[in-house]
This record gives sequence, structure tokens and C-alpha cells, in this order.
Amino acid sequence: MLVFQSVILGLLLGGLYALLAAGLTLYFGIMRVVMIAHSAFLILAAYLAWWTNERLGIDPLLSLVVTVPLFFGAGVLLQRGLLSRLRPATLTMMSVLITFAIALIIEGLLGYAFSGTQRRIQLGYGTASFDLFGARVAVVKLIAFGLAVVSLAGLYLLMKRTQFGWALRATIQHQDAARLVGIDTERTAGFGFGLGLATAAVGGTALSLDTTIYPSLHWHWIGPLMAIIVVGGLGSVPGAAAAALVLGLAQSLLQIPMGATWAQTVFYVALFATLAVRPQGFFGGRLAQRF
Amino acid sequence: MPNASKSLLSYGVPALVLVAAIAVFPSLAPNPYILSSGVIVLNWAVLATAWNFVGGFTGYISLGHGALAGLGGYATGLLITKADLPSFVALIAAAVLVAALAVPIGFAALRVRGASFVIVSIALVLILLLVFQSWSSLTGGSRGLVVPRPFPGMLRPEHHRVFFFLYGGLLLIALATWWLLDRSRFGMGLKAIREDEDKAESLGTPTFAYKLTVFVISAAFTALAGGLYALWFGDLDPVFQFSVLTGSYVVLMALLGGVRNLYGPVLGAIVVGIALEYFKVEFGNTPLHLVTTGLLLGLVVMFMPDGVIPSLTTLVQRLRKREDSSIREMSAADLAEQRREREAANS
Amino acid sequence: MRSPARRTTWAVALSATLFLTACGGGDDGGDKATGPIVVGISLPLTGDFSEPGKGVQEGYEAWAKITNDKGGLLGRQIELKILDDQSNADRVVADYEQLIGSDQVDLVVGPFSTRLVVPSARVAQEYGMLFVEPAGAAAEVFNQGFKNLFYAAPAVADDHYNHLAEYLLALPAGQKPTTVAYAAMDDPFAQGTAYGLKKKLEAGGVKTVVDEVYPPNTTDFGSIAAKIAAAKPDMVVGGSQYQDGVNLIVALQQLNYQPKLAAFSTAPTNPEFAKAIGNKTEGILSPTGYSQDAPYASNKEFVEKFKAQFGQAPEEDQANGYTTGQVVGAAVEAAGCAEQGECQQKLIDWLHSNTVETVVGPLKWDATGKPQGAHMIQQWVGDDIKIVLPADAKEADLVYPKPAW
Amino acid sequence: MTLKTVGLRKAFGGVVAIDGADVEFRPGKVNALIGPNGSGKTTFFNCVTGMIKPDEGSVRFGDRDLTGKAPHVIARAGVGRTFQLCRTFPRMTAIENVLAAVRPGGIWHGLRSAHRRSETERAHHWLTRLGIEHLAGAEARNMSWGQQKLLELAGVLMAEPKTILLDEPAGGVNPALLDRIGTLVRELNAEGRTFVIVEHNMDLVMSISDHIVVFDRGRPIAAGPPAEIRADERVLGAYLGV
Repeated sequence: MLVFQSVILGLLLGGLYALLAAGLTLYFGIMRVVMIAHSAFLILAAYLAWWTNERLGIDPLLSLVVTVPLFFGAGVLLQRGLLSRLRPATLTMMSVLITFAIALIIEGLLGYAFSGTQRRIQLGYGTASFDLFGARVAVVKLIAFGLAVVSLAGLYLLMKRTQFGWALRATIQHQDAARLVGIDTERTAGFGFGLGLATAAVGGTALSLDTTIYPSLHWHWIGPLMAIIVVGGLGSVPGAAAAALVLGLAQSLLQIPMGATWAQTVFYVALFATLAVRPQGFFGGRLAQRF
Repeated sequence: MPNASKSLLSYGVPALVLVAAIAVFPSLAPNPYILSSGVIVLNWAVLATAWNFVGGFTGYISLGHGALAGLGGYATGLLITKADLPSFVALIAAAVLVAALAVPIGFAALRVRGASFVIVSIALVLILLLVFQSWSSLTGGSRGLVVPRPFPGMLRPEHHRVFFFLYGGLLLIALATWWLLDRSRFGMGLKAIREDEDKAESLGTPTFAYKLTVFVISAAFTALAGGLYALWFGDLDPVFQFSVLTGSYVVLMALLGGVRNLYGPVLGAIVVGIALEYFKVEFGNTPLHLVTTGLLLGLVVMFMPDGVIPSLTTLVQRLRKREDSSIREMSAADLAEQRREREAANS
Repeated sequence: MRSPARRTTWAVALSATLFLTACGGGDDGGDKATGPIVVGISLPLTGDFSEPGKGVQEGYEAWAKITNDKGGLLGRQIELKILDDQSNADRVVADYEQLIGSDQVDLVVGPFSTRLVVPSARVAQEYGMLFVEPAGAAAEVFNQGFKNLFYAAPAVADDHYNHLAEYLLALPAGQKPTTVAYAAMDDPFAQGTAYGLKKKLEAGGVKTVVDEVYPPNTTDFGSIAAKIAAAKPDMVVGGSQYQDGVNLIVALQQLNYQPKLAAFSTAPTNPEFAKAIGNKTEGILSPTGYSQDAPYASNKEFVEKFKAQFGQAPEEDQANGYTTGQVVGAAVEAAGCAEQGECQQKLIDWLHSNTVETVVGPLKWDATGKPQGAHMIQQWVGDDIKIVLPADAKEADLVYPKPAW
Repeated sequence: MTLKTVGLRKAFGGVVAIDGADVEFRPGKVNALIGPNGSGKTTFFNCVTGMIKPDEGSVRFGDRDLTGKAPHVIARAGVGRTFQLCRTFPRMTAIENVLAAVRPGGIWHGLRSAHRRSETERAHHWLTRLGIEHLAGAEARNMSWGQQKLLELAGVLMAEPKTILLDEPAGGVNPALLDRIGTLVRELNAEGRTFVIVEHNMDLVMSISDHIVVFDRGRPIAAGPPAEIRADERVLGAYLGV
């Protein structure tokens, strides 16, 4: 019963992890960049959702209308304006530093604007829940999960079915080859970053529905997310999604015997173990060699 | 050998200045607060120099050195309180322990190239925070750990003075070690790794072993700084010992001062450390500190990856050269000389 | 090849000078006997504890204003010098170092949050200063061997629930709760409250079925709530600050768990609380060290003037700051002095052997600076939180078992 | 000391870059490895020098098995290499570039000054031999392409390899330098060093090599002296895509 409840909670959480890890995988695929600021943008989106609700009194989900295009634009700008200007020789290190710096700036600005106080959206349906084979499923968690699943599915269709998706995948797999067949890889890379950051907008809104947010919260997301993409193998979005679900579930189940804090270490243990034993990850992915 | 006089000037003279500054500062400090700020700045200087063993030699950037310092601090504190070791024995033992622990960490982090090192370094901070918060039966958890005073009954100003000198000594040892490595074959191999790792490996440099070795040395010095801090400060709290911010300040200091120079990180630590203290006194602390740190870090990375101070001195030199040439009357012979020089440089 | 060398030399020499001059600017205090009494305080105005930190700051400011309006202490005006410690332990030490060493303040009073109190009390101790503090409620504070420290509140964390424990253990066997779940933040204060009650109830034979400790930054309470709900205890006790308490209650409500009694520290007394959990507050208990309606002489004045100054009624944090001021003020008036040096020992000695009347009632301390009292217990009844224990201070009767939330 | 591979195979995903290559180079000779673009020559080099781990097969040098060994182990076994796009240490001076190839053996040795007389003299010797001694104090990034190519070779020679693998030594160099490189290779070969050269410039290949191996689609299709290879129709077929 408790196990079943934990499985449900773990899956709901894993969905959100999967969406965010997908974004992180995209950046890495496009430019071999580990985007530390990804989760800072996640928290930024959550704050925007909270602020929308607090100030305008409308449903936080409506903030997506603004944040998704906004973040898409920010992602394009970030790639075109900063990351693509770094010297290729030191790109890996310097891009981490740049995105780390951006994370600090976002955290600082959030703290300045909204103070370090923990915030939480107060929703009419915040405590509503329903029964599923003996487990309680909170409505807000289900909405968050739904958002994640819909966006992931959208991302998948975009990658598989559209012209842009083809160009993006070609760019990820072989930049030079993609250029040879006439793909504007620069532009595609920019849009790819925009897409990745848009996942942070969706994820942040989903996150804001059911958790408390504070400016430094992003550190507690970036660790697990980095672990997920490393375990997933840094190659494909499906790999990241699989790792996200497995680790999310593991975290939730381990909470029963180990407690909330120790359960979080599962991500880091997985990260260290993967790097030490199998750096290319456990769910495929060809890019890991140069990671 | 021209090298000898060069290294005397560029290493020896600043070293003398530094030794003199460390020696006289405590007697010049007008009050204990200034002295304590001096200790903090020296702590930063040791941390930045220790960081530079990895960052400067190999080009691998660690954002997690704050965690190694925290580990050194906690190890020192725990060895004193739980194992009843004398304070300074515990300090050394802690550094050895952290160095030993750095081997498996480095193994995971350095086995593959590229970003995994940075990722592991950040993850190290986050996981140690979790562990030290949760394992409260050993570490005291969020309640913190009180490290007994190494000199019980000593008055606070005197305590600061002693630690100022201890930190000064540690800094000089760290700098001497860096200098020793810098001129050695080992150091040459490390610098080759920074420049082109594949190439270095193809010339026969065992890059993984080199990186691991220098990471362990760096970890040991970082742990010594952290342990000394624990003895000086007396209270350890996981949230502050394992903070991502510590690591980012250290990176900022090293990058700002210039990672290729022996004294770069010290200089960066003095500038950033004093600035931190100054802004705190003048404007109090706001989250804008984070913004400023982030902006500075971003600017340095984007525009002056060699460090602000090296970049500025090059700029000043260039300006001065231009002034020289415009003021001085040019003769045809001078112009010909210049042309010849330029050609020699281009060929 | 000489120029890079010279460059380095100059740069180092320059920075050394900078280092020395930048550190040279300490200012000394004014005329000691007649100038204002400068009280140095470091508070978390930013960072994790900024919200309560600002509350305490208002308390101190109200104390300074109210005292100054009445002519100050020993005929001298009070001047507060408040620094921000960013909720950070090395900052807090540097702050007190600066206040005592560089700014030469006459008195120092405490910061907020237990984990900052211990390091700062040590600075004060090593400079021989009196240290009255508004927030270090955990047991750890009092076993560090400080001789200069006084906690300006009625009770330490472990004793907050004393009245409730007595009440529950006195219930007849059939009604007495038999199983309890505890969830506490890993924070000396919050955990202290829950574990204080746990110790007493366990001694009284009440079984602990869940005992969870979560780190301060936990945001997802789903699994902790699941564990509690699955164990179906009669009573749930939360050792909470603010937001974690709200989150835990919401998570429990999401699982539709209905305990017979729910007690949470701090969170339920916050004015935002009812709104934060969607007004499903029915029957929630909370200990409190302060009530605006408390009958103590100085309290009426405090509430009135505080409202005039800040436009709202004082809460517990504000009262704690004010109480600290009152305690220091009483010591200064009695000792007849307020400056660094020998005077500090006089102040310390006086407080060890006297009782001070404050807005939270009369306070006296044992040798470790631990106050000798207990907290009142409040309960949400309808849309309001009312004092229900102890019997002699109660505004309403304790409702047990509590109605569904 | 013969460098040879047996059944070497390497695939990237679905693309097979080397497909069961059995190659044996002639010791003490100048060997050339030619083949059309994408025939797997560089991948083969990378497998031999340990930059890439082969999926199957083995690499042998004399009686040592070097299969899957780390690049520095292979380098120390006596196999040196240059890179296709010449690689030097850009922010180190020419002399440091050469000195970086000195191998410390043991801790104390490693802590000795990198600028010891005997080694510095050796490094200067190689710079002089390659005609770039006047640039000893210049940083590699400020040197011309051709100078960097020579510098790279000086570094490799400093490590005293028995066999030297050159990846497109003629790539992007002017005719005068090309001649010099050709002469150098012959001279160094005469002193007892084995060479393996991947090269597209057929004039150079035909003029300096003793033994040529032709690669196509990841495996050798022909091997022999230049005259023989020139007459081989399979080689022509491979180049023309017949």
C-alpha cells in the first residue's frame, strides 16, 4: 500500500524529471554544453507562475502563454549571443562557467526581487485528490505530470515528424554532415536551445503548482538532472527519459526505508558509479565518450 | 643563464614583498576586526592557490573546491572531537584523509575528458551537503559541529594574530609547491595537458595519472586551508561549509588574477576578498552579491579568459607603446627598424 | 624579457598596499559617557531566515523608539547598528567582530536562528561581552558553557509543548492518543520542539509510529505524508518553521489523512497560515511564546506603540526582539553602565541573579542562560487561533479530538 | 620491430570505418598508407596509436601487444605520431613544446627542472635540425603553419620513437617546405627510424616511400613498392570509385 503510493508518487515526479532532462540532453547534443542554468530557468519560470497567480489572480498555468515563448527567445539569445562566441578549444569548460554564472545571476535577481522567503501558490484545488486503486493521487501532481507528458510527446513528435526536427537531429548527430546537406546548423542550434529552455518554462510552471519555491532551489534540481543525463548516456532524449523515470522511482521508493534526505543521494551515487564504471551511460547514447 | 635572473625577479621579489606584508600586517592592523578580515583574505588566497594546481596547470575547472575545504574542516573537527587527536595533528591527518578521498573522486571525474569533471565537482558539493546534513549522529547535522579551540583561553585578538601567521605560512608553502611543480617536468606535462590533451598523450604523457596526482595535491592544500579555518572559526555548519558559492568565489579569484601566473590567484583573492568585505561593510549583504559574482564571472569568461589583471597589463602596455611612438620623433632608421622587427615576428 | 617580471612585481606591491590601506579605516566611537548607547546587532535580513530576521529587527526598532521616547537608558539615547549576516555563520561572526572590534559598540544583542547564535555568542564571550539573544532556543545553545548568554523568551524549544504533554497524559486511558507520528525539520529549534514532546509522550507510554527528519530545504512532502497517512496515527506532530509546516499539512490533506490531533510549531501562528493551506485549519495546535492579548504590564504599551509605528500588530518574532531589548535595558538600568570592559561583567552578574518583567512575562535564567518557563498552547477554532493551555491563560477550551480538516 | 595489425575492426554506430584490416609495415623503411577519402586511414592511425579503442583485432609492435593500450603507453613503446591538422601546444614556446616530450620516470625525476641542460641541449638540437631554432622562444600560436608542422615533428622526435606515424605531412604546406619535409623523412629514415605516412600528395608518396599500403573501405586492398602500386588496377579502381 505504502509501496504502491510511493510508486505513484515516484512516477509523477519522474515525469517532471524526464521533461527537464530532455532539455538538458538537447543542449548537450547540440553543442556538447552542460547547461548549469537550466534549473535556474526552471525556478525562474516557477516564480513567474507564482507571481502571475499572486498579482493577477489568474491560474498559474496561464503564465505558460508568456513564459514558453519568452524562454524560447532567451534560449536562442543565449546560444547565439554567448555560447557560440566561445572558443571551441575551451568550449566545454567555459560554457559550464558561463551557464553557472547565469544561474548565479538568476538566483541573485530572484532573491532581490522576491526575497529568500519560500513561496507557494495557493490554489483552490491545491489539496484536492482522488483515489486510484487505494493510492491517493493529488490533482495538482497529476496536472504537473500531464504537462510533462504532453510536452515530452510534443517534443518527440517535433523531433520525428517535422522538417525542423530532422534538421535538429542531423545537427546533433553530425554537424559537418548536416552543413553539407544544406542545413543552417547555426540557426538550428539556436532554435534547439530555445526548445530546451522552453522545457524549463513548462517544467517550472508544473513545479510551481505543488511545491514551495525559493531562489536557491535550483541547486537541488541541477544535481539530479545532471545525474539523469549522465546515467541516461547523454545521447538520446529517450535515454534521459528512461533514466529519469528509473531514478525518480528509486528516489521515491528509497524514501520509505532511508528517509527523504538519504534518498536524494541515490542520484549522486548513480552519477559517480556511472562515471567510474560505465562513462557512456546505461541507456545508450554515443556522445558520452567525449563527455 | 638568463632564466635565473628572470625567475628571481618575477618570483623572488614578489615573494619577498608577500613575506614582508604577512609579517607586518598584524602589527599594522588597527583593530582585531581588520586582523580577522586579513585572516579571511589569506584563507581565500590559500584556497585560490590550491585551486590553481588543477585549474592553472591542467585547465580543468573545478567548482567544487569549496566542498573539499569543507571536508577538510569537518575532518579536522571530527578527528579532534571524536578521535581526541591534538588540534594540529588532526589538521594534518584530515588533509591526508581528504587527499586519499580525492583519489576515487578524481577517478570518477577525470577518467573521461571534458565537462564530467565540472559536473562531478558541483555534484560533490551537493552530495556532501546532503550527507553532512543527514548524518547528524556523526556530524551534528544542521546543528553544526563545534570545533574546540586549539589554544584555549587565548584572547581573540591574539588568536587572530596566530592564525594570520599560520595561514601566511600555509600560503607560502602552497606557493613554493606550485613554483616547484611549475618548473618541473611534471609541470611541463601538466601544462601540455592544458594546451592539448590528446597531443600530450601521444607524446607519452600519462595524462590521467598526471591529472589525478595534481588533483590530489590540490585537494590536500584545500583541505589544509579548510581545516585551519575550522580551528580558527570554531563552528561548522554544513550549509556554509558545503556551499556552491565558496567554489565560485575561488574560481572568480583565480580567473581574475590569472591562472597562468604563480601569484595570480593570490592577487585575485586579495582583490575579491577585500571587495567582498568592503561591500559587506558599506552596503550590507543583498542577493545582488550573487548577481555581481555571476556577472563578473561571465565577463571574465567571455572577454578575458586569461584573467583581468594580465589582460589589463597587456592593454596598458599597448597604450604606453602607442604613446611612446607618437611622442617620439620618428627617424627613417627607426621606421626601418620597426619594419624589420615586424617582419621577423611574422615570418 | 624583463617587463613581465616587473609587471608582476608592481602588481603584487600595489595590491599589498591596497590590502594594507583598505584595512586601515576603522572608526572609533564617540564620547563614552554622554553619547548615545550604541547597540550592535547582526540579523539575517537576506537569505534563508530573512523573514523572521526582519520581524526581530522591527522588535528591536520598536524597543529603541519606545525607550528613547521615554528618555533613553541612563539618560542616553539608544542607537541601533544593524548589520545583515545573510543568514550565514561566517558573516555573523565577521559582523560581531566588526561591531565589537571595529565599531566599538557599547552592547551587542543576538541574531536570529539557533545555528547563528552559537558562533556569535562565542565572539561575544571571547570579547567578554554580555549576549542576550532572541532566538537560540535549542538545547545546544545552553551546553556550550557560555557564561554571558541569556535567552530572552519564556522557554527553550524542548519545553514548548510542556502544557500539551501534561494535558494529554492526564487524559483517561480510553481517550488518550496511543500512536503519534513525528516529522521534524533538521533544525535545532524545530526539531527540539517536536522531540521535546516526543520524549515526554514516550515516557508516558504513547507509541511513536513514524519519526521523520527532513532537511531545511525539503520542498516535496509527498512521501513523508504518505508514510504518516499509511501508519494512521492518532496524532501528528510537526517540528516545523513556516513553509515546511504548510507543505506537510497540505500533503497530508491531499492524502485525506484525518488525525485526532495535529500540532505544528511556528507555522500555525503565522498570519498567512490560514490562507496558505486553503483555510482548512480546523483544530491545529501550536505552541506560542507570545500573545498580543497577554496580560503583562508592558505588553499593552508594546502592542499599542508597535501598531502606531509599523501599522500592524506585533507577532512572536517582533516580541522576541522587543523582549531582548527589555532584558538588556533592565540590566543597564540596574548596573548603571553600558560600555565595553568591566561593565559587561556587572550586567551579566545582575541578570544571573534577577528576574526581568517583559512582554512575555517575568523571565529568569539558570547558570547556562536557559529561561525557566513553558509556552502557551494555541488552537485554531473557526477562523481564529486561541490560547487553550495552560488553563489559567486560556481563551477557549481545547477541542479534542479535533474536527476534520 | 615490426608494426602490424591483425583483423582490426572499428565501427561507429552502423558505419564500419575499419573492417578487418591486416596490415604489416616494413621496419626500417618509409611506409605509406594511401586510399580515397573516407577509406579509414585516419581511424586506422587512431586505433594503432590508442586514441580510439578498436572493436576487434590486435595491434602488435615487435613482440608487444599494443591493442587497446592507452596512447601514452603506445608512445612510450616507441610509436610516435603527428596529427592530421597539425597540433602543437599553442601557448607554450617552441622549446617548451619540444621539452614536453621528455618523459619523467619516477617522482624525483618528475620533480626535476624541466629545463635541465642535457635535455634543453637535445631540444635545441632538434629545433636546429628542423631549421626553427631561431623561434625557440616564440609561442607556438604565433608561428606560421609550416613552422608549426616542423615544431610538431621536432616534439615527436624528442620522444625518440622507433616508428613515426605522420598524418598528412604535406597538408597545407608550400612546395619549398614540401621538399624539405621529404628530404627530412629520408634523412631520418636513413638514421634508422621507420616511417608510416598517410598522404594524399602522390608525388611525395611515390618519391619517398619504399612500401605502400592502399586502403579502401576500411581494409587494405594492395601493398607493395611504388612501381607495383602505380601499375595496380585495383588501386586505380578504388580511387575512381569503380
